[in-house]
Amino acid sequence: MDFRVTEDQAALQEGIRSFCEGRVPVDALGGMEKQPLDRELHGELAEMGVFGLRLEESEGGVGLGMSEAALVFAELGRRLVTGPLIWSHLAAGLVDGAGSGECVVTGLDRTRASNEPILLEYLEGAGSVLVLEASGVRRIDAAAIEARAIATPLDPLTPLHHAAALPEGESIGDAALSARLRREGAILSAAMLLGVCESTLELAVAYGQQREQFGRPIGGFQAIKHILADMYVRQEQVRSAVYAAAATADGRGVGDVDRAVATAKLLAGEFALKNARACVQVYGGMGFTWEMPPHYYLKRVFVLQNAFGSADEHALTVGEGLEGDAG
Amino acid sequence: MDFRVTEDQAALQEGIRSFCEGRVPVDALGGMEKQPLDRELHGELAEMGVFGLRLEESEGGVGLGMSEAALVFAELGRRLVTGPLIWSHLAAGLVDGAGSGECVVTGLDRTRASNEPILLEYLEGAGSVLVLEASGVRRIDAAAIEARAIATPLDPLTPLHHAAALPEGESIGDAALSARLRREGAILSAAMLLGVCESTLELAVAYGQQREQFGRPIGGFQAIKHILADMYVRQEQVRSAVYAAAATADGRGVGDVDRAVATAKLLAGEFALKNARACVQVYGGMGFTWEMPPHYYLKRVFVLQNAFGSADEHALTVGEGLEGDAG
Amino acid sequence: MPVDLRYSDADETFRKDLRAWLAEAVPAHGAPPPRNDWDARREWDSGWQRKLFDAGYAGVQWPKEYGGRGASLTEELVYYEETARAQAPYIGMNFVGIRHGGPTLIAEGTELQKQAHLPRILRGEEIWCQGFSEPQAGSDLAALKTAAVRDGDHYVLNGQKIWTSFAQKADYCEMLVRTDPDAKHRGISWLIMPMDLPGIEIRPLPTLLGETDFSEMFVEDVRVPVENLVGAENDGWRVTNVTLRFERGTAWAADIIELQRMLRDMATLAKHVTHDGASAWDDKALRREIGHLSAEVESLWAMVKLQISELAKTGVPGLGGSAIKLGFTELNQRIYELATQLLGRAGMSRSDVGELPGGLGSGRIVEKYLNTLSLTIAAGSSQIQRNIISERILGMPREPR
Amino acid sequence: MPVDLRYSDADETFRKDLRAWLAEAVPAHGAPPPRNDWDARREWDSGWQRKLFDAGYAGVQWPKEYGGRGASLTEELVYYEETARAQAPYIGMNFVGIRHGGPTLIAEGTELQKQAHLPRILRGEEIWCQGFSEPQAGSDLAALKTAAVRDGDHYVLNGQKIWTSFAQKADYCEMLVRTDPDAKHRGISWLIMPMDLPGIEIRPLPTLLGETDFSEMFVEDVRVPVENLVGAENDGWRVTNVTLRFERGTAWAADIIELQRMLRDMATLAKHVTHDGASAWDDKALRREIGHLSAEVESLWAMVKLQISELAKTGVPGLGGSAIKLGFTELNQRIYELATQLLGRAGMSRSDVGELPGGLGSGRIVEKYLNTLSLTIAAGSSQIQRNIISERILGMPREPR
Repeated sequence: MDFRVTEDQAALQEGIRSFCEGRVPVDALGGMEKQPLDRELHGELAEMGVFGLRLEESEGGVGLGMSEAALVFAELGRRLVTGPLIWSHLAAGLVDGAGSGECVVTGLDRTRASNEPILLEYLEGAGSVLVLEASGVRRIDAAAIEARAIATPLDPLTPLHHAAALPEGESIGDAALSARLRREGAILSAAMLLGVCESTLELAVAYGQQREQFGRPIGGFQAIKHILADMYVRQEQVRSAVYAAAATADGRGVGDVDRAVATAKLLAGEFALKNARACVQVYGGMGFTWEMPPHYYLKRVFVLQNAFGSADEHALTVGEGLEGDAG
Repeated sequence: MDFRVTEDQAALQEGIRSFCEGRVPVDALGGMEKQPLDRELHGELAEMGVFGLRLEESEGGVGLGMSEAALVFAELGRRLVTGPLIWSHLAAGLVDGAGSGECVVTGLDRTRASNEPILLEYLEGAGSVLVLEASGVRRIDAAAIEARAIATPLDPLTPLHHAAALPEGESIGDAALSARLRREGAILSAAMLLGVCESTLELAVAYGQQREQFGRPIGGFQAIKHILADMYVRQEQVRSAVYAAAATADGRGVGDVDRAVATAKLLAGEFALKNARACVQVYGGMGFTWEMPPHYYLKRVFVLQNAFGSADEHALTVGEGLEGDAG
Repeated sequence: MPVDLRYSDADETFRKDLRAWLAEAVPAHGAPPPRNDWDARREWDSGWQRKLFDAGYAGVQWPKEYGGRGASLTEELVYYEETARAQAPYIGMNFVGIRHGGPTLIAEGTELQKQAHLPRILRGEEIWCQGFSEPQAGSDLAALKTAAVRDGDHYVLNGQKIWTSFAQKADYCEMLVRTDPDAKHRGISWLIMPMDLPGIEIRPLPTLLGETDFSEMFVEDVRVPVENLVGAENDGWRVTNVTLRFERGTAWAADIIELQRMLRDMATLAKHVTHDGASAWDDKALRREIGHLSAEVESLWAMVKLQISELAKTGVPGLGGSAIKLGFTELNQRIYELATQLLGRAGMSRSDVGELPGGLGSGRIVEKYLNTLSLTIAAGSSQIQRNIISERILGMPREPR
Repeated sequence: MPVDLRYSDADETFRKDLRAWLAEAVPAHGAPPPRNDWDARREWDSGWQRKLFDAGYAGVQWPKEYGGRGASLTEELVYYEETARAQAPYIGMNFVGIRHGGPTLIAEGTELQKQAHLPRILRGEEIWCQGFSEPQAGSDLAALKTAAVRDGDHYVLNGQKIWTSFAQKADYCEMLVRTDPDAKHRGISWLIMPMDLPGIEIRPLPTLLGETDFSEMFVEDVRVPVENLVGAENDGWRVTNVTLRFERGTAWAADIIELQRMLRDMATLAKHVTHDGASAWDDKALRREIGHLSAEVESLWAMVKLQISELAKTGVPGLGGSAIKLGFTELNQRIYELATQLLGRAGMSRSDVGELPGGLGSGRIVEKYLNTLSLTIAAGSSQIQRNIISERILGMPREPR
């Protein structure tokens, strides 16, 4: 059993982290609003191996597993890096040019029937759209989709299009592939939510040390201390659950992979929302301004929470998993 | 609209309060454990009008309403007064001698089908048992029930008997009466839970002022302050909901009585539990001892919560009530 | 005379008339203008206020001599119920004047001040803004620094305010200033500052909704006539708190009613949203959860009524305002959070997407959720309210400073 | 070498052998004696410890030279998993010796102290109790007052302890005493106090369960030999914390596994409980709620593993112990509270009533719930843990004192 991040992994993580800090610093978030897809950034991420990370080296990839991908996506989430990153990563090896970043791929999870509107992230600039359905995976040319841009997406860094319907496209995989991609997408979105937990705690801690009221830093008051401590516990729960889900998906776990993934996605979504909300609260009035970063994280949580299965669905998966074990 | 406690009501409340403080002081709780029903106390309560409160004066009662009864039962809950008080109150006018205290009446709510065990409170010493069923109300001679005493009831002040089955008894009322008694029982148990909210907050406040750690009273730390503040808000929510339910049952409300009663019982049960738990936590280690009062309140909450409808049932009543209103 | 929640016959007559009037007036007033079209917003908000005034519904509880209705607190409650029911225009830019500045003048202003401002506020002719918070004085209002130095028959103001609402369009500002630099609470004064004086600079401060309802306000050598002082010099802290305390009883009434409506809307929404072929409302758990939230809203509504009964009888508001504020703002956040969760992916857009029944807008729900985040912060954060409850109501020792 | 949660072949061999042994040994050990029969309890607890020792399973991680198995941390984890799975006897009266006193001696004791106590603790021959808390030093342990004054080759102890577990039957007490009245943290020493010395008085302190596992302990002129000092004089605070920090990584492992089991039991219970003809498990909401709680338990279990991996590799435990303690104890309370709610009226009795499937006892569930209330208080309350996390891990300023 070895649950620690190894030196190699730490180096990978550090590489992505310093890239993000230089390329998309937190104080530049405002400038990235309502921008079309940043193709240059997408290319740089591809070069760093973000999309081809899990492809074999013979396919132009890096030959790593979900554990490493989770670490990388946590860093991307931590810095709110834009683009259909998870979909492009999932598409590597399935859609030509996805791994190398030449073809930007976005997607939609429609494995569960629902009457939700069809909303596509980063459709503009994308070449292909992956659609996961219970019966299999389809690929659609982005250009073939009739959709109107949403004027005010909740997350100003995630452009959205609304389509009344989707064209047929081509089938590129069966139900098993669809299930696997959905599982991997859930792990990666949970990883990005872990990044949100980390950055919101980081922000709240720094603000707590710096902001003074009643003659001392607000972080010295138990009211704030205890909010931060609860944020920390949640962050560590999410981290542990995400690492465990990724290891299990890599075949290096001890339990059921669906259960581990549902656990990670469920907790990551719920706790990232709580932590982002807590971060706004710690910032006080300033947390309610557009100028300060907390709101960007809160808004991104809604995007990630609504990807690859709802909280209710994942909770049910975990709960019903207990039944089989019983006795 | 007049939602304040009137002077007459305040006098009634004060009378019961000072009676309870003298007769069953909080530091005498230990001596009341595992005692059979205190007939003398029961008689004194009857004399104060606790049971006959809502009977007409011509029937030997006091001619008051649910609003007054709620105030009285809040005081009884506040001091953990023992005995099948709610049932004896409900039975006044239905079972001979209930109002005057000559016949002690206990009871059981079986309006909802379930496979819960049959547990009777204060069976020993009771003359009659009221049973509420969906179809009507039955009265059973207590002596006719075969039941074994529970050696360790959770609440050491509420003796319990377990019966495998109940004899038929006599029908004394129809479905409408059963529904009314259940509603009134729910209000009165909510009122007693309000009393628990009050006393646990009172205890926690006093302890917070007196107990010192780190060189000052623990009530000076925000961690404790904020627990107490949340207890206060919950207490006031319960108070308002209980008063509103009682007024509505008296025909002096503005909404649906079932909804108002479900609201009160639901919040009272949940918030009294939270407040009792918070009281234990504020007491710290001492809260975990038998010698200190908080645990008695916590345990009584379980008894009152499990009377006259579960939290789930009441929540559903309130939720489904919204549907009819919609549009 | 036992507890009675029913409204009096007079209240019910008032309700009937108001309801009939709203049924025509609300649709006639049309749709609100875009958020950042300030001229149109002022016109729309003021226009509605004027209509209320003309119909006799402005300042339900304000004295008749200043143009108010001079009615009872319960009539005010009926007013909130009926305007919420009719989805009448939000108080908007009239907020500070009607809910705060005006009541302060009624309680503490001179006859001249009352005459000059109250009727104009009621008629929608005067928009007020609030100059309380400062960058370094948020939760800790007593730390405010904006200085007012006496110079002949003027105060000369220098400093910076933040969270000044509708400053761009306001005519007057209720301004808290420091008149004694050596005192803390006892060195603060309450001034009426005309917004057209030289030296006032407004810099919009966009909220996380992207709107600019709030601003930073910089004052440099702004000369305010001494007669604009409300209450005594250095007594501004008390002046503010008296009003706040009176206000808190009913401050949240309109919002609580709105929340009751929202829960009914959520039932409608839940019937519309389907997953795997079943509607969300088919899920007993959701019905229970909404029921639970509804029970909490009902209890807060009852708390408001309890508070009002107390106030109506004794003239002294209870201390429960902080409890209502804390309870309401936290609950409000939980309810809208559930609503956005219920929207699922539709909640990712602030523009409406898909079709929702009964005129529900997914965008509106999401934006209301975002707005709930401000309420647990503004006007004393939840943390501050807990301190107040614990120290002032429960008697816990104060924080060592 | 990527993240790997799997156990090694050696771990799995250990598991197989242990599981086989437990399958026979657990039933053979019989049922536990009544709670307040102290002689029988000591015999039962010690007897089980002796059996563990004879089979080579006592002190899985303890050094071989003192009778331990000298195995790895992951084997210890396997030990917790398998003993929980087999519902092996609880550590009971051996708790302080095995989990706290022993590890402290291993880390800080002299060779003589180790030889004298460690093997006897492992064999169940020595029962230890803990003398840390005092009536005025609960959360604020540094305020402890029990004095130890040097007199020749003895310390003379005077003072009062509280929450001394199993004091009636203990042979030794790990005693924190004040050796320097003028210092705070730096004036405390750690002593091995034999419980048969004159001057020790034990007064049982019943818990809200009615049991007397804890006592107040009064010491009056108790003479403890100087060689019983562990670590340096006045260095007892550090001695205690070193052990606590090492302990915290795995302290809750057994309890978390137990909680996983409890959730499966709850699924069974939910299928049994019916309302209006449907089982509680038919209610999707309950399945989701239990799923949610289960996800939280799983994440805590993963945290324990992360902590252990860290410790195994670096030898230095992470700071996450407080987070696990806080997370676990709060979650534990929520889970048992849900279980008691599920019991409905059966939860009103501490004796079993009605029939529950799978050997579940309603009484046991209720009592476990009551016991959860102590865990958010003992060994640093949730409030204290939040302070520790905020100050020591996140670097927030300390409370002004």
